[in-house]
This record gives sequence, C-alpha cells and structure tokens, in this order.
Amino acid sequence: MKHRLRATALLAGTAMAVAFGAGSASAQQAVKIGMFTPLTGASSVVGLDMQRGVELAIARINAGFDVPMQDGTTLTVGPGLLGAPINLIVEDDESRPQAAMDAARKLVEVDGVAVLIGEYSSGRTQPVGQYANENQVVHISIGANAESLRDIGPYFFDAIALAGLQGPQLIAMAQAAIGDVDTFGTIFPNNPYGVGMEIATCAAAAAIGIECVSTIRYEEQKTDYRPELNQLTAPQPDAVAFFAYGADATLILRQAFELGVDAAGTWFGAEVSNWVADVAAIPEVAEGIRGVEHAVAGELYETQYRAAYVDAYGEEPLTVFGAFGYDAAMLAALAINAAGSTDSDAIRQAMHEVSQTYLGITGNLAFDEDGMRMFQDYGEFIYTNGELVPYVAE
Amino acid sequence: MLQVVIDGLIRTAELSLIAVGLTMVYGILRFGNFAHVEFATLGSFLVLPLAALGIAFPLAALLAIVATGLVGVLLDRAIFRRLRSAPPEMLMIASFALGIMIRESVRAIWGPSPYLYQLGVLRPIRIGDFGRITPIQIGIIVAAAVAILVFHALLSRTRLGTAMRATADNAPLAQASGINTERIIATVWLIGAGFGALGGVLVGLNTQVKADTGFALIVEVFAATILGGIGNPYGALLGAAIIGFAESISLAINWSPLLTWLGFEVRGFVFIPTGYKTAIPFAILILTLLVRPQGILGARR
Amino acid sequence: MTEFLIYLATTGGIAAMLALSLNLQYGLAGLVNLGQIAFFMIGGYVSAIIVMLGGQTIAIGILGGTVAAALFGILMALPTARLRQDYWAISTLAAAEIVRLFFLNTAFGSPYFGQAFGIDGIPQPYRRAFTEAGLTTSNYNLFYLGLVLVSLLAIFLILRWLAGTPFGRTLKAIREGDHVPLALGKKVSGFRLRAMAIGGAVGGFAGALFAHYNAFINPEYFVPIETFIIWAMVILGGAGNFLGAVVGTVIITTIYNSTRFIASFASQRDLELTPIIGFIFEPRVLGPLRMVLIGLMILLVILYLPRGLVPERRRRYGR
Amino acid sequence: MAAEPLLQVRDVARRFGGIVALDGVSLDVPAGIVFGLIGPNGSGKTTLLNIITGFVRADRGTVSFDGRPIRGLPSYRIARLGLSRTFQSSRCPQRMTVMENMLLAAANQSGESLGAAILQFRRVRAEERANLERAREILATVNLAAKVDELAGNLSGGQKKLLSLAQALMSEPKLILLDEPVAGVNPILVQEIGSVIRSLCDAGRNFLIVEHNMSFIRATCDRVAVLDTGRLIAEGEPDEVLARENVLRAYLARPTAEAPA
Repeated sequence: MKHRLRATALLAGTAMAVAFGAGSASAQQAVKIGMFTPLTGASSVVGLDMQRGVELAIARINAGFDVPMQDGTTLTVGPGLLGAPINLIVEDDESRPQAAMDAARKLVEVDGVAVLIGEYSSGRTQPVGQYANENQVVHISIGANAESLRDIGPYFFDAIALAGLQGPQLIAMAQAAIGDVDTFGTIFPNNPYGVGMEIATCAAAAAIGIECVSTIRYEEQKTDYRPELNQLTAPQPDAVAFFAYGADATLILRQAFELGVDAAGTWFGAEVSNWVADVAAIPEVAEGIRGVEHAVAGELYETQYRAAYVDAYGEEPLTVFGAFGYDAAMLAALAINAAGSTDSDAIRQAMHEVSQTYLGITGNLAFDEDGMRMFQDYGEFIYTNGELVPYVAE
Repeated sequence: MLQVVIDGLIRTAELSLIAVGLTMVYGILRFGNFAHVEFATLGSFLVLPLAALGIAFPLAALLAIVATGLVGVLLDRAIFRRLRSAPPEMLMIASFALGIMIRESVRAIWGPSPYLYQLGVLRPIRIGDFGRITPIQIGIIVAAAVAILVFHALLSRTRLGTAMRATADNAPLAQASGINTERIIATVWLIGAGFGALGGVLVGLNTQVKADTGFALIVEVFAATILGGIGNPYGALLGAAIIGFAESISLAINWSPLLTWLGFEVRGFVFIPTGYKTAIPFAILILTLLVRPQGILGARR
Repeated sequence: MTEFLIYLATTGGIAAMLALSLNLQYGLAGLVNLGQIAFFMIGGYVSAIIVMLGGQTIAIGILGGTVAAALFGILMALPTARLRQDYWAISTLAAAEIVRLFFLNTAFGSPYFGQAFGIDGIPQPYRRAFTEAGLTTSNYNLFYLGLVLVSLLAIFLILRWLAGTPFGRTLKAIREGDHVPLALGKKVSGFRLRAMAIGGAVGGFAGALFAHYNAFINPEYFVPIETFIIWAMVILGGAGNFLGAVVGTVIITTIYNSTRFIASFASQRDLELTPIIGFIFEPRVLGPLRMVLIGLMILLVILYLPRGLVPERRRRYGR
Repeated sequence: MAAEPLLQVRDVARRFGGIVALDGVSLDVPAGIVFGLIGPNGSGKTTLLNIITGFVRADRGTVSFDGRPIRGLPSYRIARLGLSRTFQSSRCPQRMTVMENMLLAAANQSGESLGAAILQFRRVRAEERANLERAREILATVNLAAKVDELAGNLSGGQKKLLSLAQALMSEPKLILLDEPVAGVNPILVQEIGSVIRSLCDAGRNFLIVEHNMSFIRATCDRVAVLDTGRLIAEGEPDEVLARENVLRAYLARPTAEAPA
C-alpha cells in the first residue's frame, strides 16, 4: 500500500521536483559507475545485451569474485569496491547522439560517477568521449571501433580493437576459402563503423593487388535493399565483405537469398554474431555464410560468461557485445580497486596496468599508449543449422 | 534488367496501396494526412496477435486490415472531425503528431525488434536467366492488383462510389444534393486506412514487420500521391509506379559507357551511390512540384 | 547537478532559438516548414568547415553558417509562390533530407572528415583563453551558457520587434492566405522569401553555436524527428507568440529530461511498482511513451487550446 | 477629346477546361461614378474581376487602367497602381484586429522593407502615426470606430464587408472593385453600406461593384452592365437596363438566380 501510494505520487507529482531530488538523495559512500546504452531505438537489442554484460560483472564484484589473470592466477576483488557495493547507474541513450550526451552529462554531473562505460556505436561514443575527456572522467567504450576514436585523449579507453584489424582477416579468409580472389565487393552500413570498415577492407585489399569493384553503403532501417544488392553483384566480385546489424542483416540476407545471390559461397561477414538472434526465424537465408567474429567462444567465455548469462537472463547472449561490456566493467572495477580511490588520474593510470594483467573473457585486453585495445582474436565461423560454429577451411 | 522490372513491380504494388488510401482522404478532406503511413505499420503489427491465436494468415490479415480501417474511422471521429473548419496546416500538424503517437505506441507495445510473419521464405522462381521472384512476391503483386481492381469497380460501378467521387469533387454541393457527406467521409477513412494496412501487410510479408515501416515510406507515398494528382486514385497508382521504378532503375543504370563516351576515364561500373538512394524520390517529388504542381493526372485548379 | 542544469539550459537555449525561428516562419508567416532541422545542420556544418578547413576565426565561421542557412531558406522559399502550402510542406521535409544525405555522403578533404564520421574536435570560442587564464571547464560552460542566453535574448527581442513592424504585420496577413495581401499590393512571395531567410539565419546561427559547443556533429543529429520536437515546442507554447516558443521549449526540454530522472529514481529506490507502472518504467517502453506523450500534448493543444499556452497578443489601439 | 475611361476592358476571353467563362467582353468604366456589374450565377462576373486585378490570366484581350495596359501584371503590382478590390467572402485576415487590418492596407509603407524597418526607424514611426490617424477617420465613416481592437474574425458578416471596404479605402485607390459587398448582409446594413458608397463617390471615389442584390444596385449605381454566359448583353442606366427583355430572360433562364426585382 505504501509503495503504491508512493508510486502514485510519483506519477502525479511534479516531475521536476521529484526528479531532481532523486539524484542527490542516494549519495552514499558507494563507488558509482555510470553506463549509457541504447535501450530504445534502432540499437536496443545490442543495448540491452551490453547492459546485461555490465550488470553481470558488477554483480560479481559486489558479491566478491576471483578475477582470472593472464598468468593463470586469480585476484580476489570485493565484496564491493572501497568498502561498499558498487552503484551501477544505467541511462538510456535512445540510439540518438544527443540523448547519449544528455545521459552522459547526467551521469557525470548529477550522479558524479567515477567511470563512464558505454556504447558500441562510434557516432555516439565520439562526442561522449570528447566530453568525458575534457572533464577528466575515465570513459571506457564497449564496442565502438571507428578509427577516429584513437585521438580522443588520455581518459578514453576502448575495450574492442579498432575496425582496421578485421579487414585483412576477411580478405585472408576469403582467399583461403575460395582460392583465387581478384575482385572484392563490400556492403556496409552508411555509419562510422561501416564506412570505416569499407575503407580498411579496401585498403588492405589494394595492398595485395585485389580490387574493390563495388562498395555499397546502405542506409539502416529501410524496407528494401534490392537496388543495393543489384549494384553489389553487377560487377560480379569474386568475394564480398559485409556487415549488418540484426534487423537489417535479416532483410539483406533474405533479399539476397530471394535474388539468388550465392551468399554462402562468396560472402564473408564481419562480426557475424550480430544477426544470429534476429535471423533465427528464417535461418535458411543465412545457411552456410562464413565470417569472422571476435573470438569470444573460448572456455573462459563458456564457463564464466555464457553459463552465468543464461542462468541470469534465461536466454543465450543476444549479441557478442555483452561480453565486451562485461570486460569493460571488470576493467573499470579492477582499476578502481588498484587505484584505491575514485580519483580520475589514478584510475586512468591503473587502467593501463590492469589491462596488461587481466584475462578477459574476450581475450587479452592490453591497451596501447592511446588506450586502444591492441590485440583482438578474430575467430572464423560459419552459420549452419541455426547457429554459429567455428569454421575450418577445407 | 528483368530483375529491375520485377523489383520495380513489387515496390509499386506496396507503394500504390498506401498511396491510394492517402489520396482518397486527401481528396475529400483536403489535407495531407501525415499519419496515414502509420496505418501501414499498425496493420502489419495487428496481424501478429491474431496469427498468434492460431488464425490462418489470410484471415488474420483481413481482420487486421478491417481493424485498422476502423481505427481510421475512430481517429477521424475523435480528432479530425473536430477540426473540419480548422486551417489545413493545423490538420497537417495534428496528423504529424498523431503519426508519431501511433508509431511510438507500436514500439512501446511490440518492442524495438522487428518481427517476421511465420510463413518462412520461399525459394525464388527463376524467370529466364536474370529474373527471380518468389511466390510470395507474386502473391503481393496479385493482391495489390486485385485490391486496385475491386476499388476501381467500387468507385465506378456503385452508388457509393458515385457519392464518394461527388464528395471529393465538391463536398458542399454533394451535401446539398442529399449525400450524407459525414458518412461518406467515414467510409473513405475506413477504405483509406484499410488500404494503408493492406500495403503494410504486404511490405511486412515481403520484408519484415517493424515500427518504422510506415515512416520510412512517407516521402515515397506522398511523392506518389502528389505526382499522380491529389484525390485521383489512378494517379496515385501511376505515381507509385513511377517512384517504384525510378528507385530500382536509376540505381541500376551503369553510367560508365556514357562517361567513357563523354571522354572521362572510367573503370568498371559506375552507379548512383546507394547512399543517395533515399534522395531519389525526394528529388522526383521536388522536380514534379516545380514543373507540374498539380500532378500528372491532376486537373488545374 | 548545477553543471547538468547549466548543460540543459545551454542546449535548451539553443533549441529555443530554433523554436523562435520556426515561430517566425509558422506562427507569423504561416509557413509549414517541416525541414527546420536543415538550417541547424547547415549552420553547424558550414561553420565547422569554415573554421577547420578554411582556417578562419570562429566568429567568421558562425557568420558563414548563419548566411549559408539564410541562403538555403531563400532557396526553400523560391517555389512557395507557386506551390500549395501542403505541397510546400512535404517538399521542405524532402529538402532537409537531401541536405542530410549530402553531408552524410560527402567527405571534406579526408575520408574521415565528413561523411558518416561527422566532424569532431570542432574548436570552441575563447576556449584557449580560458585555459590560459587558469579557469576550469565549469567556468567555460558558464561562459557559453551566458553566450547562448544573451544571443537568445537578442534574437527574441529582435524577432518580437520585427513582428510589430509593418513587415511583421504583413507576414501575419499572409499566414491567412495570399489573396488579401496581394489585393492590397503586397508582394507576397517577397515577404515569404524574407521570412524564410530570417528564419534560416536564426536556425543556422543556432546550429553554429551548437556545433562549437558540442565540438562534434554528425548526420545522426539532424534526422527529421528533431524537426518535430521543435514543432512541439512552438505549438505547445502558442504559435504567433515568441514568448510562447520559449515557454514551449522549456516544457518540452523538461519533459524530455525529467522522464530520465523519474526512471532512475524508480530504479534507485527499488520501488515495488505495480505491474502496469513497472511496465511503463521499463526503458524500452518509457522512451517511446515520451514521444507519445509529446504527440498527445500537441493534439490536445490543437483540439482544446488552439492558441497554445501563451496565446498571441493583440496590440491595442483603442483610446 | 472625351476623357479616357478609368478602366478599359477590351475583348477579354477566358476558358476553364472546356467551359467558356468569358467570351470577348469589352467594358469601359468611367471615373466619377458607381458602376455596377450584374449577371446571373456563373455569368463570368467574378472571373472578369479576377482578370482585371491579375488573379486570373486572360486567354486574350487587353485591360488598361488609368491609361496603362495592366493585363499580365502580377496582382500586387496592379493593386499598387491604385486598383483596390475586395473579395466575395471578405476574407480579411481573421486573426488580426480591425486596426491591424487597416494599417496593413496602407500603401507605400517603408516599414515593410526590412532595411528601412531597421535603419529608418523614425520615418517608419511617423508613417505609422499618420496611417493610424487616417485609419481612424475611415473607420469612423464606415461606423467601425468602436471595433478598433476587435479581431476581424469576431465581426459580424456585414461588419466584415465594411471592414473590407474600409481596407480598400485605406490604400487611397483610384478605383475600388467590390465583389458582392452586401451578399448575406441584413437589409438595414445593406442600406448603410449603400449610403456609405454613395457618399464616398460624391467625395470623389470611383467604384466598380459586382452584386446580386438588385435593389441595392438600383439605389447605389449610376450605371450597370449585364453579363450572361460570358458575354456583355446590356449596359446603361440601372432602371432602364433592368427592364430590358433580354436581361430578364437571362435571369429567368436560371431557376436558382434571383430575378431582377
């Protein structure tokens, strides 16, 4: 009864008074970590997955956890950080850059978070990164990997390697799989990630004498991609590099299938796990498609992440980005733990140190001097019978 | 090239139904209903719960279309009827707000991820060497054609059709000659919103069901309507064909022979970049308005 | 908290300029511009390009962005003489999308400058002076807020004064149709052109201020839905009254951001909410519901309060 | 040499689609009188008015005003030459007050140009003051002085007609074209409008009036012309013209039209 009254008052009461009172009311000693993630809008599936990954890591630290280290040992952290449970505050950024900035500002300026975690979209990470850096708040991006992120500044870290690394891998995979490749086609979304991938892939191709004969950039969230597919296949490239987010991927793969494109034979996808959940309703359109994905399928991933995720949320991980969110949150906790305070500069320096020793579920997270992840294992996968399995070239 | 024709035909089928619905309401109430495209979204989503109840798809689709038509009538009663004497820009803004409400309500209820009708994907049928079409797509084209023909018969052969045309031509005169114009308006909303819903179901059938389906088509649909001449259903059909084919053909033209002939050094294929795809209907729209503002089949006022 | 309010006031102030600009076009001249966001985009991009590629000062950049957007306003106005209002409205939507697609697909110099990447590292006015004087980022933010509010006040006063001049009076006549003003010897197309130019200049100026404040812009900031939010501000506040546009901006900004606080309040206090309220507070529901709420408010205002919260004022001449 | 007529229409024709609206109409409107243009519904009166004032283009023929050819000029230019008109449904801006409507109508306002509004501040203010005075005088002559701050939309039908007339006067035109100035107005106000027009004419104003109300035409006009199906069928003194057989027949042929009473 009491709760209901309060909830009613909440709805009826003046929004601002209640709202602005809320932020300062919960000021305890707890370390605050802020997360902005797209819970609504076009990227909301990935956004939810990233939130779950981060929540998993924070829950573990709050309960006390033996964190695995690269040298085979473990480091016991927690329960909690600096003597109190971590307070994780998650804000929706609506898949819009302006709302991402609103959310990040609120987290830093109202909640006073020690570390900002967020986003896999480079377009939304960039302005927040700039802002956080200017205000000397440590910001860890989960999955944004446009090349332009490198220059943001000393307070910015990236838990995923920049896109450039994937291009050569796609080409190598195509060469190994179908032998003689002279021409390449690309089909990527017209966003910072997609265009970055196109540039990186075609540059890597040109370096070994392969020509990009069609470079298609498509607008996301459209209802028809047939003209794009027709342009892609018109010059008959030997192999095609492609990427799409879940919903778009389903449509593109479906329309390619209906147009009789030999995607299974010639297409090589980047970050293919992005659409596995979405394409499940019509798996035949993606049957046999090969591609690369951040290698997150190791034993550590299985035991420490996937099992716990299924346990907590009752379904398989939605995308690969939840695992990167988990690692980003772990790094943040480890760095605060090592720094012994919430001082930004101390955290920033500790971040470099812990990244060299922490054994992430997505692999080795060691940062270079710019705070960019240096190593990234990309595994080769094939989509068959409704799931992604490691691919071994014949 | 055959494939381009097939693609254009499919696109025309989807666009024309939505555009015909828009042009009917436009013709009678004299305002551009920006919420109209959301009837397509709503219709395509309403199929989902019905299909989940185990109702066969064609019946579920029919029920969803009728339900959307009724929603159209209700919205007219609740909102637009009160604004009959308001200036048209007020109606446009009201409809813009209403469109957002419908779209975002759908998103709130069904969530952000797209859905697929559980019909599976059918293997394409090969036509000659270069064309492919799936049975579902043939069905889409046939369904659109049948709907248009039925509508044509209704408009030209029935008393209701005559009354509708009379009301569209001159509402006060129609009223003076004994036609219950409010009832005609309600009928037009029912049919218009229903046509929009059918278009949405067809788009959903061909692609996927998502909250942005309607809004992603708004300029195409308006362009088709204006191209054909407001209030003219046959014009809307023609406009839809022009837009549908313009998108697929203009992106399929390889400009390299022309450029080579003009003396440019070109390698491989040269297409209009797909990054500009959405600009094509926009550009056609603006050009039409500049050259022939009353539309191709529209009468000069 | 204060910092955040300063931020909200700054972005709100910039949004209010857009609302004032739209109020001039719609509230005064009756022009249904559904592509208002294009002015904002052109102002921001042109200013950033002038400063970063042209090596000019920020003041020249902002001026350039303002002028470019004004020119675009004139371009948009050119067909008005021939087009019906509803046709014109949809073509403004189209024109704004073409502008967005242009910037989305065009690289300026390097492939990473422009295109989908947008423009990052846009310089901020007097930023270095602040750092050299040993002042903090908070000081700078306060300075920028001041800059925005002073500009807003100036724009507000200028536009309100303009509305009272014979020029503004003729615009008000035009909003109710061409025929009477034409019969009274007013060159209607010329007045529309000038209204769009001024509206464009104000919108472009706001865009330039935003670009230099945010230090980053990309095409995602300028999608059509943003225009709708500005429309909501104008309709809610009361078209035709410049104070109304500002009031509308304050209300919409507050709704937009307070829902964020309510949600976090609910989750922080771990309220045992009833199922329905709990459902509403799920972010995937709350986000769309916010837009539904804004749409509903517009509809209610149109139906029951057609002159908005702050109705247009009548100038009195009676003795 | 006889004085040139103020408005001269020669052989003007216009078709809409397949329908002939005007079929070679010629008309002279001299200065110093109230000229009436009558005819049954659909006879082309309003089309002629629209062609004269530049709102509709003629297919052929010439129109000259005050010795200048004006056919093809945009309507605002024609208005600036001193040809002011009102509209059938008297749509003066409804969301503006009576006084704003009046001030709007003043010709040659330098404050309408942006540059002058900013730079010639004083001049604009002086003009406004003068216009305000004149507007008050005119409003007094049409008995609207008490309604200065009323929104035009709140006026009665007859008052709106008066406001349109006052607006037309405000621009100090050489010729005023009134399109149905008393349609739908109550009989008492009809008389009042008639006497206002008469006294204005005596004070040197010139009028061309399109109207259906025959008693008003008889009482107000010095001369009338009759249009039927796009042709001029009669012209002369009102009483004489309205008694002509072909005029009566034109009206009687149409069951819905008001016969000359």
